[in-house]
Amino acid sequence: MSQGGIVRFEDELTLTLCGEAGHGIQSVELLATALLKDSGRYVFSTKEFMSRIRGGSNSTTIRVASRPVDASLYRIDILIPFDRAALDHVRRRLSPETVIFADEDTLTGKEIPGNPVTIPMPFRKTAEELGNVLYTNMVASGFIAGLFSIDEKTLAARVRGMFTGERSSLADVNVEAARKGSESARRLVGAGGIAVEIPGDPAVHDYISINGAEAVGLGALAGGCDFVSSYPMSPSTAVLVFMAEKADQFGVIVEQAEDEISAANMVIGAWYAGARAMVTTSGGGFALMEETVGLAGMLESPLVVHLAQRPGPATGLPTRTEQGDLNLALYSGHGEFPRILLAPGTPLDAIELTQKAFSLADLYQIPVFVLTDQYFIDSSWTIPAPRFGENAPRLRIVETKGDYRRYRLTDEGISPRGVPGWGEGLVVVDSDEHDEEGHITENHGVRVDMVDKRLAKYAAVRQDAQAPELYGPEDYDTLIISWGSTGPIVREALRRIRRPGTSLLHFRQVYPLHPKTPEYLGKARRRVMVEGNATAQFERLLRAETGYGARDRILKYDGLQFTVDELVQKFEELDESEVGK
Amino acid sequence: MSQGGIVRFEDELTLTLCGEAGHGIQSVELLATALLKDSGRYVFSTKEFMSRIRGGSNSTTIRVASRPVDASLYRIDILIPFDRAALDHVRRRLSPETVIFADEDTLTGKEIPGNPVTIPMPFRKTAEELGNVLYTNMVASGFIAGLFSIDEKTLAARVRGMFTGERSSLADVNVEAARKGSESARRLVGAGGIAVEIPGDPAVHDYISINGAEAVGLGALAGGCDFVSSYPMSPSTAVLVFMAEKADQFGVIVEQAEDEISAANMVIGAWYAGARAMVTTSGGGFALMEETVGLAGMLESPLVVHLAQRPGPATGLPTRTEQGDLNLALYSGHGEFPRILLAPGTPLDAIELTQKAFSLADLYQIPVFVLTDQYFIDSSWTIPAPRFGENAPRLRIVETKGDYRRYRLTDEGISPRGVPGWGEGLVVVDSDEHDEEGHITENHGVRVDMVDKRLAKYAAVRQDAQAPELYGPEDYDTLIISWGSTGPIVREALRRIRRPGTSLLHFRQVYPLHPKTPEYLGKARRRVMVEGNATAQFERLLRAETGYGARDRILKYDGLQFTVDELVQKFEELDESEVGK
Amino acid sequence: MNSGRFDMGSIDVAWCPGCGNFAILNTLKAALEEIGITPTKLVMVSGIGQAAKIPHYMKCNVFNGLHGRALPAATAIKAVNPGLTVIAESGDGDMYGEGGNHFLHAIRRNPDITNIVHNNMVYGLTKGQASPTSRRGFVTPVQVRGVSEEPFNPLAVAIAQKATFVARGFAGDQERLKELLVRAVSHRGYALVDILQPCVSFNKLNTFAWFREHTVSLPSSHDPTDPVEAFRRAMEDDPLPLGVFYEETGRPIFEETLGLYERSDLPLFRRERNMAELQRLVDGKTGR
Amino acid sequence: MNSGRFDMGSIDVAWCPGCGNFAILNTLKAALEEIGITPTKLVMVSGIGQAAKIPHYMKCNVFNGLHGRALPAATAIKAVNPGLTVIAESGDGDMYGEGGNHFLHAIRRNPDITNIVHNNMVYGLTKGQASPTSRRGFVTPVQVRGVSEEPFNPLAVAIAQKATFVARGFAGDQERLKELLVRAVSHRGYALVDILQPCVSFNKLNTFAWFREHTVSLPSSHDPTDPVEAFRRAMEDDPLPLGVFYEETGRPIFEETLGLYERSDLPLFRRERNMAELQRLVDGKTGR
Ligand SMILES: Cc1ncc(C[n+]2csc(CCOP(=O)(O)OP(=O)(O)O)c2C)c(N)n1
Ligand SMILES: Cc1ncc(C[n+]2csc(CCOP(=O)(O)OP(=O)(O)O)c2C)c(N)n1
Ligand code: SF4
Ligand code: SF4
Ligand SMILES: [Mg+2]
Ligand SMILES: [Mg+2]
Repeated sequence: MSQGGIVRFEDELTLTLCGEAGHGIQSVELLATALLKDSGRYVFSTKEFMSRIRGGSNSTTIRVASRPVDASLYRIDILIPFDRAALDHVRRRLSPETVIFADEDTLTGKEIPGNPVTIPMPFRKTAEELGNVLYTNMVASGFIAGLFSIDEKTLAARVRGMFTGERSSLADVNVEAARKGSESARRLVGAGGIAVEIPGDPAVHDYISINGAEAVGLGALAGGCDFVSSYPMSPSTAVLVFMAEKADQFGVIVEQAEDEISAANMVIGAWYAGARAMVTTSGGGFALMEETVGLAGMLESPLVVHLAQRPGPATGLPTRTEQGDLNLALYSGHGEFPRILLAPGTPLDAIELTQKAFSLADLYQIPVFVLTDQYFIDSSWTIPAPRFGENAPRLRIVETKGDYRRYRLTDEGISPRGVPGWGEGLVVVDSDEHDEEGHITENHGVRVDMVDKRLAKYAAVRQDAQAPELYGPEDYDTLIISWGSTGPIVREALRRIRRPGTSLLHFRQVYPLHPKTPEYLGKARRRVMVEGNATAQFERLLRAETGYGARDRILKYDGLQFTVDELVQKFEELDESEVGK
Repeated sequence: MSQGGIVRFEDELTLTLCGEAGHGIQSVELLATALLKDSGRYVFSTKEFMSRIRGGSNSTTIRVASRPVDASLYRIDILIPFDRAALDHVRRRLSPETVIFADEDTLTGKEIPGNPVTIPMPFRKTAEELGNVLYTNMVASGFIAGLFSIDEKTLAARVRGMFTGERSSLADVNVEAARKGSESARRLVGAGGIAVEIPGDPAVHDYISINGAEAVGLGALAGGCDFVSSYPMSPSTAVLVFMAEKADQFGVIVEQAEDEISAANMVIGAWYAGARAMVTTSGGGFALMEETVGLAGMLESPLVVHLAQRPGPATGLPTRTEQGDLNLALYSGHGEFPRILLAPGTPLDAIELTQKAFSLADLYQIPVFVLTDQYFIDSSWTIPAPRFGENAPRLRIVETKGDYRRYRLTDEGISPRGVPGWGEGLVVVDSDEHDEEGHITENHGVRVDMVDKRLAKYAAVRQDAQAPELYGPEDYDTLIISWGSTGPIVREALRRIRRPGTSLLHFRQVYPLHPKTPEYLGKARRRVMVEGNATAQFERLLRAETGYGARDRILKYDGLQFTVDELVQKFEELDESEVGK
Repeated sequence: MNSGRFDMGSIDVAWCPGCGNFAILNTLKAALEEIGITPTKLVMVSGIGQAAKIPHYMKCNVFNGLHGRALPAATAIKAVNPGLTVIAESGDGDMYGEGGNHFLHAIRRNPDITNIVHNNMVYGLTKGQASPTSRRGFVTPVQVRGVSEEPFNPLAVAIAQKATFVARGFAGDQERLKELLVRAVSHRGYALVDILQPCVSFNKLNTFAWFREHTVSLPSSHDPTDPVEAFRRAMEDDPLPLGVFYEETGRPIFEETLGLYERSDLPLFRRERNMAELQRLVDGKTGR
Repeated sequence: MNSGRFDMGSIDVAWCPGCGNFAILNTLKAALEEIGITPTKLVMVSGIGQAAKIPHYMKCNVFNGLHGRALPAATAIKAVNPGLTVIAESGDGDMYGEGGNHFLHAIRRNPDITNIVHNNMVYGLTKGQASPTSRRGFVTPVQVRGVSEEPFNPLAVAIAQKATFVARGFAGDQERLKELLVRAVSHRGYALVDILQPCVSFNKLNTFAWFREHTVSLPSSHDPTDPVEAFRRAMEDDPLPLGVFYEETGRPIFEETLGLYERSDLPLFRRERNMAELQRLVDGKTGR
């Protein structure tokens, strides 16, 4: 993209900011994405950060394009590092095509790997001149705005919007900082050193910026969620925070429990009494809820679990990403009972599937999982504003009669659910094996009936499953298989390689599998798994359920998400090494 | 077995006692099996009981034979019910071949199903005459001794042995009660009403009576176990009690924790400091330990879990049996790391495998599970006294040097394990991802190395796996497959049907599978799973690991164990329905 | 007492003859009847254990959950439908052992529920191991050398956490127990009633006779509004005082602090999500 | 203070500049040095959180386990090798929230360990939610209406459970903190030191200045052997008293009650199973 002195970006560019925790990279990201969206650009941004509050090196990558983007690149076009450690932190992603803007002292000294173009830019220096090094991020934000020729009025308005109430006294100086940054960028653009010609699209005005956590939260609200109890744990906390923010507005009870066990049991209690309740948690926290998942199984209680995956075992890498909890969720809880596992790959997926999780849980009276991961939760997309429709979801409960029996045996295994205090009946639920009334029993015949009743639900649950999505030709010989958050990344990589006969089968529901799954898998001569874990957990599930495994596995478990260009390379390596076999 | 008026038992007989909880059936079982063993008979006994302390209806079935027996029958030859409810409780097992001995009033009134032979016998009446209805069980014990022509001296000595110390004043009247029972039996035998001709075998003098809990406990002691922390839960508590009993004698720390989470974390702490530690638990209790299983995974801590299965979900049927926790153990804990699952079917298995669990955990520094179930824990066998050898097991730890690194990278993934306070090094372990020294890290390369290191152990673990046991011809076309506690039952059923071309493949190690497993499975034209659960969990595992599933499934999940005659019938039904297919 | 509105008729009760649980069951039914609670508006929440079976023996709504986990479920049930009377009732092992953390933190929330604990100083259902309240020296098949830990003191801990109602009763004194239960259920906020309950099968140490000998009423001079006095009394362990140790009125209850019932007292199951508001929320995020 | 035997040299410490944790780290190292502990004989046990990272910043044996689970591990480590000095150290969320049940019951066992809690009244590592000790009204991204629960009172609960050593320190007063730590580590039995620790990133309410204003030394007249007095002091919450609230000596410690160290003080890893004895056990069960 650098042509004879001038660096030109026509369709898209990937911009990375990096620096210490607590130095405001996140504000730059928020401000820059808002401004870029204002200017009609499509933005996808994602971050990786350490498990610490200050110091260390974190980075945020913003991909800006003239058409929708929903995945990120390993390659960096423009890098703005706030200190030298940060620069070194992303050094593997640099190439001669990369342009680095940074304070002079960040660029000097040790050699910079990858031979990038370096352009000194006084971010910190300007901030210090304005009286505080903390304005550095504002100077950088202004600089980005300038690069994209965003006018200074819009810039100033957005900055001012960030400093209201108690903080309004800080508005002026921050506007000034941004302005100075913008000025430097314009000067550079004016001088012809760089040209950013990524046109805006007016349609983007009806779009929203949304991150994974918000999408899950909106889905929950749309699903009628009115009770959340959880214990903080990265990366799931973001959903708890979202729900807490909206609690008063939408009438949601949000309670931080003393531990995960309490959270999960509160949620079961809440459903019992007539709420639509959810926990949001991550690996180790979810592991503590397993007995309670079994409780939901036995009580036939609806339960929605948002499980934001991070690398394990144990504490692992608390702020990193992985698709490592599939087995954990799939086999959680002791005893045998149905469950559903959904795995969104896009914000629209997350809204739709989380909303659906509530109606499925309510309908089948079983646990439903929404499996996301740190990557998904912390990434942000530009998407069309979702439409929710006018009809509020209805809770499937009945007014009980005097002879109400909570566990009445029915063909499909579903018994009408009553709640205490509505109707003349009594609602009796029991974690022991129980009879139709809900009272404890040790009758062996009743036991068998109840096991069969619970498992009978699978028939309908399977019919109701989300079909996997096929991208590419129907008459594929090679089938790439992905699930959850990797979907958009794999999709773009596949588009880029344009290899004939290769399609992608992407799963938004990982369990139970849609009945057509074996057919899809069976048609392929060669199957390639793409998973963010070390043991190909979804492949194992496919093999157990359909008999079809995969010959090739592309697995990643270093704590980071796949990127499009990385996958393109893997697909190409794969082709070479396996041609003709 | 009843031939023209006289009831004759030549090789074996199955005797069932039933009555309320708290009415001493267990004492009859203990006394009778001891006396029968003394007289050279082989005894297998098993029980089923309700989750209550008093009342209800429980039963114990004792199978007595002139050759080794290790499984039980559904059929009852002799029934001694202590009340009418108890008789009704076992009514399905009665037939015209059954002889019932009971107090007159138990036999009168409602008709008895199955048309059994009924012989009034004044057990309770005699007890009342001796001054207390509580002696009923002693009269019955004497009666059983009399049936087997056990001499009164031996009987009196055994009874006296039960009343020592504080209770010695009760010895005389109990001896008298037993004598009266014995007398009635002898009278009956003398009159030719019944003939029990099951010869004793002098070899049995070197045998011991042992139940599943004792076998697991002995295995643990043999494995060097010196620390047990657990929270009571049926049916696992029996092992905790056994270890507590032996604690002083063998220098074992036995601690009842405040909850399962504490128990499991104590055990990990204990291994860290140099103990050989174990938890004993059951379904729901184990579910609470899952996060800690992940901790063992990350710390590379040895861990031994005795998991005594019972029916779930949740509280389920607390005192019943099931093979329902295979998936739970297999996928417990979040994150990816190796583990081993052992599943004994006989007391010798349990001794050997539990002992082995400690050395495997110690060698590979991973969690090792011993999967039993309520049936196994509460059944009792006559087996040759095991020999332990003279060599105490050695803990695989090293004296640390100053530059000791707990997680030194090695080819096989195993790093020498030090303990704090021994040597000049420091032992640093961390539930976060860590470097070789054990200190927290977020380096992506180190992360990958550490995941690979942990998973690398699988290579050796697999090679070290217990081979499945083949019973029957090598050139089978039908392969019956079982695991854990059902083994001996399936084995006997198979012997009885004598169907050519049918063999049994029984697994004492269910994960990882021995490398020869696919070969065994692949050779069969038809595979039949026998499992004590509703969803064929082991079949699922076989399918995921080898690609081979089973065409037929014989599953039981009513809370009771399979019996030999029940399985014979299932095998026969199977044959008929599938002939020629 | 077999004709009250909470009676189940002739059912099979799994408790041992002579067990202290029967007295508690009967007294509770009488107390609830006296207060005038309706069975359809009562939810009995329990864990697992002998005591925890009590809801099955009463005509009412039942949530018989997991061992140790009655309090979180009860807190949530009350929060979701404050019109219900919610009682969380279980054994000492359940509430103070497995459920200890919930005991600590439920108190802090001060939900308007009653927490009744059958304290038999033993694990009954699992056949006689020590419970957190077992006294020193108590020998069991697991505690073969006798219990060496300091017994858990539920009343002192509850007072230390400022529980708004803290009382101890005795199953052998049904008259005063009923009085305590009436006060506890009527109390607005979290109320703890620890009930000394003889287990005739597994606790041969703390029998009816033992409890009679080792308990005493709190003096009428006792001031239940003084936490330090309450604590002093709670630390007395021979004889064990009976009565209301501590009571505080007027503290906000959990359900109130949620803000959800300020504008409407409808339980959650009668409410609907405001979809228009939700649409406005996302529309507000566009550039329009 | 950068030359002591517990120093790690120049390492990357993940705490925020100005955090109260630094003072605690330095004071602890100094206290341990004063007592004369050897790094190879010291085991620092922690959970997860900012405070829980402290073992990584000291030269010693480290068991950095799960969030909330330091106490069971520490209790076991000490029981298995009583020759080690064992300190369980973590944050307020870790010890009193997730780990609350272990806190309750570890105290009852009275193991000879020291339990140090960095009480910053907030969840630091997870970015500023309320902790059990957060004061009423504290607003956070999750507690948007402000904390409404009664704060957890670790000292009062520990005293109610008869912990044998109960103290409160302040990170801003290192001199007295060191004294407390020396006494706590030297104490034979379970010792709790709750340390008020300002979190400069997430707790803008309870700052260094706030703590200075809202704390006071226990009067020299305070009698630490009187539990009721100790409790009365522990209930005072503004100002918060600092010092040793309660101390009891001579109570048997957990390791002693196990019976394992009566005949030998060898740690478990130096012992061997008596196989002959085991053989005798089974042989005794035959008919011979
Ligand atoms: C998670 C879990 N752990 C253990 C058990 C086994 N269990 C059932 S009841 C019980 C203790 C009962 O004691 P307590 O609560 O005092 O009630 P009691 O029977 O004495 O009335 C235990 C340990 C269980 N059901 N679930
Ligand atoms: C089982 C589990 N739940 C939740 C978490 C997430 N988590 C890590 S630290 C922490 C709280 C930290 O607060 P505190 O213990 O007060 O320590 P601080 O950071 O304030 O020093 C939480 C909730 C976790 N690691 N494990
Ligand atoms: S075991 Fe004890 S507590 Fe349980 S019912 Fe029997 S006497 Fe009562
Ligand atoms: S977040 Fe708070 S507790 Fe953690 S290091 Fe920073 S200032 Fe200290
Ligand atoms: Mg109890
Ligand atoms: Mg904290």
